Amino acid sequence: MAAVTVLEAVRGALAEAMERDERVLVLGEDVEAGGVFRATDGLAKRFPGRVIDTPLAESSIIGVSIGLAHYGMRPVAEIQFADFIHAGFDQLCSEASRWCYRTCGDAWLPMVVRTPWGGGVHGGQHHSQSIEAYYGHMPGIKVVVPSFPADYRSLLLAAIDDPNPVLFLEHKRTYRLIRQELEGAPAETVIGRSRIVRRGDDVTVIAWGLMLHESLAAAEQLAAEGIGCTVVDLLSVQPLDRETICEAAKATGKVLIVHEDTLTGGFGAEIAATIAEHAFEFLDAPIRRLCGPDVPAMPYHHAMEAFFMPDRERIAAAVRELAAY
Amino acid sequence: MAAVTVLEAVRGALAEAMERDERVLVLGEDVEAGGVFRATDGLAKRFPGRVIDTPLAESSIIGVSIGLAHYGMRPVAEIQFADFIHAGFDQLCSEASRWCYRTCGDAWLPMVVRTPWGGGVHGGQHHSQSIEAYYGHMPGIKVVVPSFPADYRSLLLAAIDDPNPVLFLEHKRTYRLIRQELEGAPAETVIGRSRIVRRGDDVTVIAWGLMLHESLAAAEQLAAEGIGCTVVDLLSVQPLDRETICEAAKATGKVLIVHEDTLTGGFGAEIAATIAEHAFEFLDAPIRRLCGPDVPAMPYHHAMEAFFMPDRERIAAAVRELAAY
Amino acid sequence: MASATNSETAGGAHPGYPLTRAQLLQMYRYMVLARRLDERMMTLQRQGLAAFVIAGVGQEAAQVGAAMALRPGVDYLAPYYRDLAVNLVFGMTAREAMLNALGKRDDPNSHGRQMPAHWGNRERRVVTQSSVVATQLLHAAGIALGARLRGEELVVFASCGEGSTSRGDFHEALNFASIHRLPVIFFVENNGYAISERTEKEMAVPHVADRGRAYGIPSAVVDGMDAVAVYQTVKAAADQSRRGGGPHLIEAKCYRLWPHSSDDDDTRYRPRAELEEWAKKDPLVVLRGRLMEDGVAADGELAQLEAEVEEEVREAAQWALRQPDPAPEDALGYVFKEGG
Amino acid sequence: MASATNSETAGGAHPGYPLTRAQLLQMYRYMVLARRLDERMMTLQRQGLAAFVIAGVGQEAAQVGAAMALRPGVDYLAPYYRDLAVNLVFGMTAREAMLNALGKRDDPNSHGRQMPAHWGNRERRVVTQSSVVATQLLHAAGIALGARLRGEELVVFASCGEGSTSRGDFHEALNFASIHRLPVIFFVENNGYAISERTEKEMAVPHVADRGRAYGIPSAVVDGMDAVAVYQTVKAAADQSRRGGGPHLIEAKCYRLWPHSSDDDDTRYRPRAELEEWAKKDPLVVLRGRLMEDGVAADGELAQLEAEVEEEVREAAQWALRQPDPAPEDALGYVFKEGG
Ligand SMILES: Cc1ncc(C[n+]2csc(CCOP(=O)(O)OP(=O)(O)O)c2C)c(N)n1
Ligand SMILES: Cc1ncc(C[n+]2csc(CCOP(=O)(O)OP(=O)(O)O)c2C)c(N)n1
Ligand SMILES: [Mg+2]
Ligand SMILES: [Mg+2]
Repeated sequence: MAAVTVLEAVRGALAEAMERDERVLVLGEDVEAGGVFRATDGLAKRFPGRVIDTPLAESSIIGVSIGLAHYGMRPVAEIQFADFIHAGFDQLCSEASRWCYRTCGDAWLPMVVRTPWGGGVHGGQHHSQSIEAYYGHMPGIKVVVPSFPADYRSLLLAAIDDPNPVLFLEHKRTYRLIRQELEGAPAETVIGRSRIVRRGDDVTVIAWGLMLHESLAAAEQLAAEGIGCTVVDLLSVQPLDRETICEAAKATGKVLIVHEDTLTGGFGAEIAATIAEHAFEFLDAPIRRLCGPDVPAMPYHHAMEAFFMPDRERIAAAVRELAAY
Repeated sequence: MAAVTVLEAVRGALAEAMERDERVLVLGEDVEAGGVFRATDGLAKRFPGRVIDTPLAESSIIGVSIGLAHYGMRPVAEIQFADFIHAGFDQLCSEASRWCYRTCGDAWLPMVVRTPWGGGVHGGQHHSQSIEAYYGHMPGIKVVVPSFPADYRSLLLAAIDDPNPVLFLEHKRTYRLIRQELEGAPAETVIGRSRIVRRGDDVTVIAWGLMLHESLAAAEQLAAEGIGCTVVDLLSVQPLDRETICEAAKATGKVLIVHEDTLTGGFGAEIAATIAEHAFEFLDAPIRRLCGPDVPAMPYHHAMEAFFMPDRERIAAAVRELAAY
Repeated sequence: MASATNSETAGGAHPGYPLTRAQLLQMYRYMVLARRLDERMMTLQRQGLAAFVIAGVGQEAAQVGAAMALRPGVDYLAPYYRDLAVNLVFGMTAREAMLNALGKRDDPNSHGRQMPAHWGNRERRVVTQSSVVATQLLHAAGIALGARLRGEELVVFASCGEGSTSRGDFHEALNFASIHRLPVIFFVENNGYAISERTEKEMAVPHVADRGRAYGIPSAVVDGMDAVAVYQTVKAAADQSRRGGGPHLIEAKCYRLWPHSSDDDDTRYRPRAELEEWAKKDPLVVLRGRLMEDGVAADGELAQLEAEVEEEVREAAQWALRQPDPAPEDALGYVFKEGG
Repeated sequence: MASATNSETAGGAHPGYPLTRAQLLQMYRYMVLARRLDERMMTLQRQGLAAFVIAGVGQEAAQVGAAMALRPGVDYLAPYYRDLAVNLVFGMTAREAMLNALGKRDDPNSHGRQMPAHWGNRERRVVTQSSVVATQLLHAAGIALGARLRGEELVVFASCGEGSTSRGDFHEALNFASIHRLPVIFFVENNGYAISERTEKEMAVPHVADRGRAYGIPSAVVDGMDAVAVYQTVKAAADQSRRGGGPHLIEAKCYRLWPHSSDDDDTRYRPRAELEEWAKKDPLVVLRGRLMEDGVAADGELAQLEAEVEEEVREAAQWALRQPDPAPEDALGYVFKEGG
């Protein structure tokens, strides 16, 4: 079997889920024509009536999905860019996240919202955003952030099977950039676990999406310099795998958290706080965060975009500093 | 001068601002009749045409305020309950927060959004929410969370004078509960500063809103037991006063952060992460967070509501544990 | 009771009515039951035994008329907080209503987790809702789409107040439902106020029903103080809708005879004379009068029915007060559905 | 140039036209300028010199016709990404347009911080906008309310595509503006597609203009391929509106002759024959023909004008390419306004 891209893994998982469960349907803007990233290419033809173009209205994409899921379907909604999900914030926060809780389990919502997030594609302020901090703070909604194609496939299938709302975040810069042979690759099948993808003795790096790949590249480079990195692929924001995170932090006593999102109030804060509370005695250095700067959003021009986004060089530099601490 | 309540301080500041600046106007649901908490009582009569009832539509309350501010007015919008602001999330996040940044200062928005937040009034899942973690993660928007009437007054005036969007959070349980003589009381006039409101040697407690008052009550009780607390009134979420926070953390080496909002991804995480990075060498104990449990929202029944919300007893217990660490 | 909630007039309609005698009595009974429950809840609130009440007083005709035109067990409800009477028609008992009002552990709607009047019962096809107004209209569209895909013949009844039609979700729901010609009855109870704001502050058109024209949705205005008229209008629309006729928008003109909620002081904004004028059209009084006038029932029979309801409500309240409260730690649990 | 953008026909209208000869030539010039700029930008994109282009090709008549009916310096624009031509009428130069397309440091719109075609210029009264469609309609309502409160006579021109009218913010903006009778011209450029979705997927009514009926807003459909007709319609509405007539909704039926953007492959969803049919109605060709037929200008004069524009655009692109890029650390700064 040939290596597949992130995009192919997503597309394949959608087809697989639709094939095996009639209740699964796909809805969103332009999904019938295949979607702007082509994630739903071919599905409309293959599954007639089960791929539904919606009006240009995100609150309704999510609100209608809630109704579909409550009724017993398994909607997989696509929000064209993560940046446009915010009009559906209310439907997610006030409705979807509380559905099961507020009925004590009498009602529940097997629904998935997929959306491309992240920068690096000259998308400017409204096509580059990281949204995990906002939507990872809604108990009742699971938030998944895979990095490797095999996990994209297995976790998307798990998300569709899950009886709860799952926000499935797809890093758009990695869609065609990252490839993996699915066969034999480690693939998480349970939502809520992180994975240690590399072990080293000096510094622990925790990341997700494109930053995970940049972190791995930095780790490779650092290994040549004699600095060993433990790298954690977060995979899930909600539920948060505190155990794996703390285990990895304890292994080196020094932690660097990397994310594209802006620093203050970004999800890295939760990871740092978790470690500062539950692995405190093992720490040998301040917990460092390498993140986007505290500006409202990623700028368009590539020079500024590159300045905004952490990359392997800056990650390596931060690790070196920590290692020397 | 007699002591005034939080509500009276807010109402007074609104009148004061409208009196001294013709551009100031108030808009929101039911504000002409005085608002459901009576914060705008009497204003419609006193300032005809400048207190505007809006349709029941939060995105438009915020979107219209953006237009008003861009034009040169100084709108003070009221969102009836913080829980209902989410339909305006997009207007705040995608528009208001980026207005100045995306034009490199060519345009800006002198607007305020006031809203009552927090629990303890049997408001159930949609009249009790803490929203500072969501909206404190939007560089470009200032987020203010006072606790004492004098700060409510001075910071609301500062917010109205500010050329930037300010989200002004009013803890609804304290509206009539907390009183203060304004004269002689310390009053922060600059948005972005925290204040150490009590000094003690053993443990630092950081809180805001109702929890600040509960923390002070706990500190009082603990003092009698011989445990000294340094208590920080956060006052501002964005900008975050890292300096005062770290100074207070360093003073005792032990930190407890208290908030009503649910734990994971709550704003306490940012405070903990800040301390774990910038005051690490001074820490003598894990950084503790005492927060609402990770359930979607505060339940209605008073027994469950009380279980959800931290209070002086649980704060005292957490401080004792830290002190003994 | 169940048989009379069926919207078909199997036993033959009463002369001049689209309903049988039994159904007409049932209709009146539901309205009285809703009223007595609201009154009792407010008494409990004043006694400090309930924290909050939001009532449907003045809207019983609209609610019962509409609900009786539907098919409990088949059709879905996506109601709003004032719709106690709608829920009664769909099977909610007086005891359950009281459990809900008191936030008791065994309240089937939310087990004390939500404020009172936030309905929800999966088995009865009542969709759980939040306090955020108008969101449920989109859920209704989604359910209707699901039913269409599965080939189930039903309608979804989605209600809200006139103020709530100002929200974006109202637009998006009507737009979505009309594009897909979904079987949704959008039912707007126009009670003249959104808390303190009169309808003119919510829209520049005279009728909520005018809003339907933006979507090509057949829209009607009906006298919401007249239960029978509401029944007829909703019945016709629902019958069309369930057979593929697409969504309908129905505006029931009624009036909120009480303040917005137990927290509200309506004297701040509502002219006393206006209230008194409308009180004369109290839907219970109107229907009672008509039933007597048209020979459906005699005063004695109705008085008997009222006494029964009174007793039912008294008993339900007494019973509910003795039921267990949620335990503090019941705040935990059911964040996620297990298995599923 | 400025004088001709004035919407008054001081010098006397050309026979059969509501505009002077100079204005008609100006109208054509703006349309040609917009077209040539779009073409040049797309060339730069194909050469790898620009990252992204989203063009108004096919919508020039709608845009120029509408903008020339407004008063630059007085009226506000809350435009959307395709509205290059609207901005040209309001004073944007070819050079500025090129700076914007290239994300250059000195682009007055956003100095390279936003994607191209996200307009904004406070002095020219062009409201900064995001990529999120329809949000600007609410900003327009707010500006109009501000102007009303201050007693300034103006209109706010707020435009969007037909797909964008599906969003809640569209509803809330029209509702708000109609309640307060605000001077807003809601101008919808219906180009038949929202990326790949045809209008039928966005609404169940034949015309966007039908949506205005929900708000009691006077609404009109106009041939958006005919610049003069658009001018007339918008002029009449704007004149009414600025004098207290409340908002108007105008739908300009036009066509997107290009793919959605430089990232889009429209062959996946758009029938070639349809495109060819519409290409025959190219608004530039139509206006050029009419100007010649009606004796406004001869072929030579128009060819001369076209050559001038061609040269202007070529020069602007060359010039802009040489202008400085933002420095990496220009990503920082202006998060908050100081002083103010
Ligand atoms: C989104 C939202 N904003 C504000 C509120 C507060 N609120 C509760 S009821 C209400 C008025 C609703 O009026 P209407 O829709 O006419 O229904 P009615 O109460 O009159 O039946 C308001 C503003 C809310 N619940 N949800
Ligand atoms: C809220 C939001 N959702 C999705 C998008 C992605 N998007 C950009 S343009 C577009 C289509 C807009 O169609 P229309 O309003 O008809 O304008 P047109 O592009 O045809 O001029 C979409 C879906 C967006 N920009 N904003
Ligand atoms: Mg009402
Ligand atoms: Mg379009």
